[in-house]
Amino acid sequence: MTNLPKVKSVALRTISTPLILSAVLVVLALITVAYGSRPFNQTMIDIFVRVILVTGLYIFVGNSGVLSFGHIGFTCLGAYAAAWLTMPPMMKELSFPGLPAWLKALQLPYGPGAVLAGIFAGVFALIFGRILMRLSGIAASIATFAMLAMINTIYANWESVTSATNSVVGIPIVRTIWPYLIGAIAAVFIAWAHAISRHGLALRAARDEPTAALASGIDIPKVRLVAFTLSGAVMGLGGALMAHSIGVVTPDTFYLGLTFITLSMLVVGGIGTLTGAVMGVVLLSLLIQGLRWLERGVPVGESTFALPGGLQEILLGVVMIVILARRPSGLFAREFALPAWLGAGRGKSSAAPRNVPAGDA
Amino acid sequence: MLQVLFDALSLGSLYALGALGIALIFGVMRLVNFAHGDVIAFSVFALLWPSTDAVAIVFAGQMPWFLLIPFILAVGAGLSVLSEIVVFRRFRHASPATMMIASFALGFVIRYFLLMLFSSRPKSISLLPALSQPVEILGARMPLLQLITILATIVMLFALSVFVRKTRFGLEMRAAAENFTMARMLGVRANRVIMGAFALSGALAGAISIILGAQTGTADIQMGGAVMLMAFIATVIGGLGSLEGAVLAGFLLGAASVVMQTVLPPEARPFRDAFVYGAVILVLLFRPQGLISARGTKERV
Amino acid sequence: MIRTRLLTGLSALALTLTPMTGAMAEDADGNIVVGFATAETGFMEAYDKPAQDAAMIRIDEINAAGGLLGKQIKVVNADTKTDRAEGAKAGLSVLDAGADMVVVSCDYDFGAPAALTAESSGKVSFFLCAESIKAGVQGVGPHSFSASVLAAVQGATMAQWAYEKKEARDFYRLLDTSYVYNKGVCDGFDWMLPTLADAKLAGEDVFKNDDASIAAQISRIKALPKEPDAIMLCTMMPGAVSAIKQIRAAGINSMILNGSSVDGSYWLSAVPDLSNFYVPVQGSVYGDDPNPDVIAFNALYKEKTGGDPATQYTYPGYVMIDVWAKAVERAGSIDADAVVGELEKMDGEPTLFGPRTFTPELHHQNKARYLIAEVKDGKPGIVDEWTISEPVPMDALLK
Amino acid sequence: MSLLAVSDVTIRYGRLTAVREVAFTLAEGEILFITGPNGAGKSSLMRAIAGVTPPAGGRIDFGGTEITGRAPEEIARMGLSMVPEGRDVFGSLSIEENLMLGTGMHSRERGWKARAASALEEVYDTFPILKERRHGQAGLLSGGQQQMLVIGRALMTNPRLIAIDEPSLGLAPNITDQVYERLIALRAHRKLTLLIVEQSSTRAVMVGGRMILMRGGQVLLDGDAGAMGQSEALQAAYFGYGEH
Repeated sequence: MTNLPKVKSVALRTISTPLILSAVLVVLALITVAYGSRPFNQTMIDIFVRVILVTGLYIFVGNSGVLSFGHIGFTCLGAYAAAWLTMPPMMKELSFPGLPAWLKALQLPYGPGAVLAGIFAGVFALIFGRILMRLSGIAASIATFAMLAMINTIYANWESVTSATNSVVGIPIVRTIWPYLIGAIAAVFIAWAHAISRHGLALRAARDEPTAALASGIDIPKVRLVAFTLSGAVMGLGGALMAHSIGVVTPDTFYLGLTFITLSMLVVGGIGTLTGAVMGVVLLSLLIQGLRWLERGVPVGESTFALPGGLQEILLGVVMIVILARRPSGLFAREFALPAWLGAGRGKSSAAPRNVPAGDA
Repeated sequence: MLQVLFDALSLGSLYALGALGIALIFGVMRLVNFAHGDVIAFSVFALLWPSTDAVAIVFAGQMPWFLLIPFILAVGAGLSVLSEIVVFRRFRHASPATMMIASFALGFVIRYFLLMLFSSRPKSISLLPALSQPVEILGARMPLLQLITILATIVMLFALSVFVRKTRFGLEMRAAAENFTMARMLGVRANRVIMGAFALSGALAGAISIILGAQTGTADIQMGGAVMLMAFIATVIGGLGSLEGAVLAGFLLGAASVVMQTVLPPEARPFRDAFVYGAVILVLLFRPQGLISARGTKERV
Repeated sequence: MIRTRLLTGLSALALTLTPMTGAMAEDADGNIVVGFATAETGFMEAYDKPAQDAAMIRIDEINAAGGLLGKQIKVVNADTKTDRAEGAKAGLSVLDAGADMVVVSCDYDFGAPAALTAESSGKVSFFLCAESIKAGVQGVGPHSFSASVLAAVQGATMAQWAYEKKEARDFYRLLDTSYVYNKGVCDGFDWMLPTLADAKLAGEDVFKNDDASIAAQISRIKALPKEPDAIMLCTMMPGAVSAIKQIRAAGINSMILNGSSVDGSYWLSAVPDLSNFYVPVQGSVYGDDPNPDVIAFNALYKEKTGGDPATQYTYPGYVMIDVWAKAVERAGSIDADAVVGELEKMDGEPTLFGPRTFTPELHHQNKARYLIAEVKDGKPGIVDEWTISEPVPMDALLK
Repeated sequence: MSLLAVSDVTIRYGRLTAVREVAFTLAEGEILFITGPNGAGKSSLMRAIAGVTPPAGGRIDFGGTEITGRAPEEIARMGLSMVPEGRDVFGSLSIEENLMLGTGMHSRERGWKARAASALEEVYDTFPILKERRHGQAGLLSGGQQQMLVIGRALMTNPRLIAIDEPSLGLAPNITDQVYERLIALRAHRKLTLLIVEQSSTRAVMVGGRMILMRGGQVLLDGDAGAMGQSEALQAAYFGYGEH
């Protein structure tokens, strides 16, 4: 076997992508802290949670090319797991009488709670993945959608463990922005590490040329399962942080609405690239907030120019269609990477913001 | 027992019509049209004069039924063709994922357009009230509408299969569905075939909106959603692109849902949908290409 | 035992929610600020807006009469866009604008995020018309109230009224499992039924609000040996219309009882000449309310908004500002804890739409005077008035 | 006046140039073979002519009007009928339905029904095997039969030029003989121009007519098939001897 490309050098060559993306997130966080108003702070928290969700989705959909509708189901698992782990025992007695006694007595701080919730979702992703990963193409999309619908129906009716359609309340609310920033950066680096790992490369090979990949001995269901499980775990982590960002969860928060918004952000951003995932969230979220700000009324001269109510969603839909028509493979079809002369040297860089001195020579 | 059969048939016909609408478009364009549910809602609202106050001002809805039905079918077909010309024509060479998200975005635009015009409160309309008085068939009592739905669906399915089998346009559509480029090399006009498929699919959506409107008596923005989800699943189970498969799977899903509702013990009944979705996964595991796989759609190595 | 468990639960909840207690921020130029964090667009707009208009009427009345504690009431609002995440932001922005009291969405699920932000800033919050037990102490915190009546009271009222006034003996319970409000109504019914001598449950079933057809459920009702005297239907729009239509179309003519969610005449044209259908309401929108002040209010509402109130969910908005203003007058200040103290002293406080009672454990109504509206040949009208003999106990509410 | 004129056509897939400034003309009634090793750009050229992949540069004229970049259905309607590589048969349709598809473009003209019927009869005479199984599913035909079907289908469009891409692909030699024998008979019977991509140059030499040899996306030789038959130039071009 000729020597494998030393993993270190592959890592070195591609490290600039996650670094730049993390830098963008850090800059956003600094702006928020400087700007200081609480609603804007909450907006940024939502953006970071979305980054975790879309990056999680990218790990599977981006690398495997299989369009999964089911991943928001894992976000639901993560959110409720976080509720079970971090709510005060007294509240759990009221909302979740059916929980095992040791779990009701337990009350963890949100950090470890979120990580455990991610693992919990990852385990279920492994179980479901083992069954679903043999499928591919549209059959896989529908099977994952059926899984989402099944999780939603069970969580919306299992009175004693999820208090069904009742809102679950009492989840400790975390208003500071830093845990969400850490979560988002962690998700970006997990996605990057998986992408350049043995599994990631094999999976992308299977995505681009299934027959060639099979011929060269790649066990496609297995590498897909790895991505599916990891993606489920990250989505679970996202779900947990989402629960802590609002403090109240119901099953239908994690259903079709969130599924399509998350998928849309990934596709508009660029389905095949990590940059597409993160920047898709950032741009679309800023677009949404911009339209909402317009709707609330912008003082132009003395009169305020305001969009009529409800127009914001219509404009959002139209803008998404135009972007998809102009750039079918998404806005960021190529990764942010530092240009060759900085020694990171991997392919032409797209509009890489140079302001980041990510020294990695 | 007969009652369960009729219930299953009427629900199954709704899903079958929906699945057919999706399979037609997937056939010619490999596009799963998520905006289909919103075309249904739009066709019903087209009967009303746009107003946000609670009471619905029935505008076109007062027409006698022989004018009303063609009107709704035309509205559905019109909107569907319009969406093809304005939106989907630009996505001819896009990947299935991009087209799917574009169709979702289009559905989003239609839904919020309706929301702006009609506000979110469901509006009640008495659509073809004559259909709701009960009728007795072989011991099973049910509203006349249910019987009409089953008969109308069977007639429509028969008419459609004759159209697809016998007419030249149907032949061109089937050919385009199997191999789009080759069909064009024989002079088949791509845009005309695709617009035809969208028109037919829109008309089917109109048919569903008549049945749903008459059955529930309300025009609600999300009314298309639930039927569309099941129809979408039926299309895939039936074998994507195969029209017969979509119809068969539509009826099967309708029957499964009704049977589960009657068979399951009371405390398991709320989980009915979970069992139906579980069955969907099982079917896909054993026959990923669907019950009746349309020959052309399998990727050739 | 339940009391102690509940109180410790509250303190635990309060602890987790008050990372920063907001100072009693009165607006810079001295007037009192009410913040509306409600839905101006999206699905909930149709339910929030009427109640908000009613609240504005009461605010205008108070301002016209010299304001509160000598100060004018100023209003700030933020749109939750019928979205939970956006709800939290709306709550934060009205608080930043100096709101002393935060009014949140009608439905508990959409109102809770904003209410939680108000609670964590130590401000009083009011749900416009939420009827779930969580809309208050149990679901938000000690400073949160609901202006409406618990769903369970509606279920209990209809059961007892049908039993006493219509001699209904065997009931059939049909629950729509899609929304928590419906379960609330049926919980009240379940609590009341055993207390009614020789009344029995002929059967029960469930369905989903967006089911295209409930044919299977109807077949089961028709299979009963005797048509039930009354069907306790626990559902809401839009599925309610389809369910009622299908029940009557299948030839079942037993009395149908439902919660207030189907009040209003706007949907009746979908079920031509519907009869034997009863709904509890806090006030009548049909112009035949026994209390002339309500008719006057409806006229004032029509003048302000251009249309009669569509459903009785308009009225809680008016009651909310009414009781809150009284509490502020009595407390002599808008300090949250003082106002809460005054509110919790109210027992049978008279308001335009029936007496209101608040206690430290329950910032909601578990007993209220309801008007009974009957739909006869498609025409709605008030036929009776009823108050349940004893309030719905806490454990039935928290089931 | 040449029926088909290809001038300086260049075709690129991303950064790969498959065909570089190819030019040739084809007169009415002529038969032209395009031969050359695999990857010489033969099929890419045919797809460009049929309008499936528009060329990056150059121009194509058919019957005096430019067809570069026009939609395949318009080119087909002008009388240029393409039989692509791999015999795309509509498997889910019956044989007769496959054939009738070709007549769709003429459905506007008067009396097209009669002409279609006679064309159908003519195809059945040329390929009797198709008549026996006319209502059977086309997908069940053997390779040779499918080749006959697609040629018959192209004939049904009443074309002025038939372009066939690799008719002998995957067929046993005796089957290929039958196919060619029928093709020659057809051409004699009705004024038809043939453009055939054929990998084996010996086949082209046997049939006669003009031949073009392509390699690496360029035309190396263009002349009478018979004369070129033995010349070393053919071997040199084919196997790349003496390539500096």
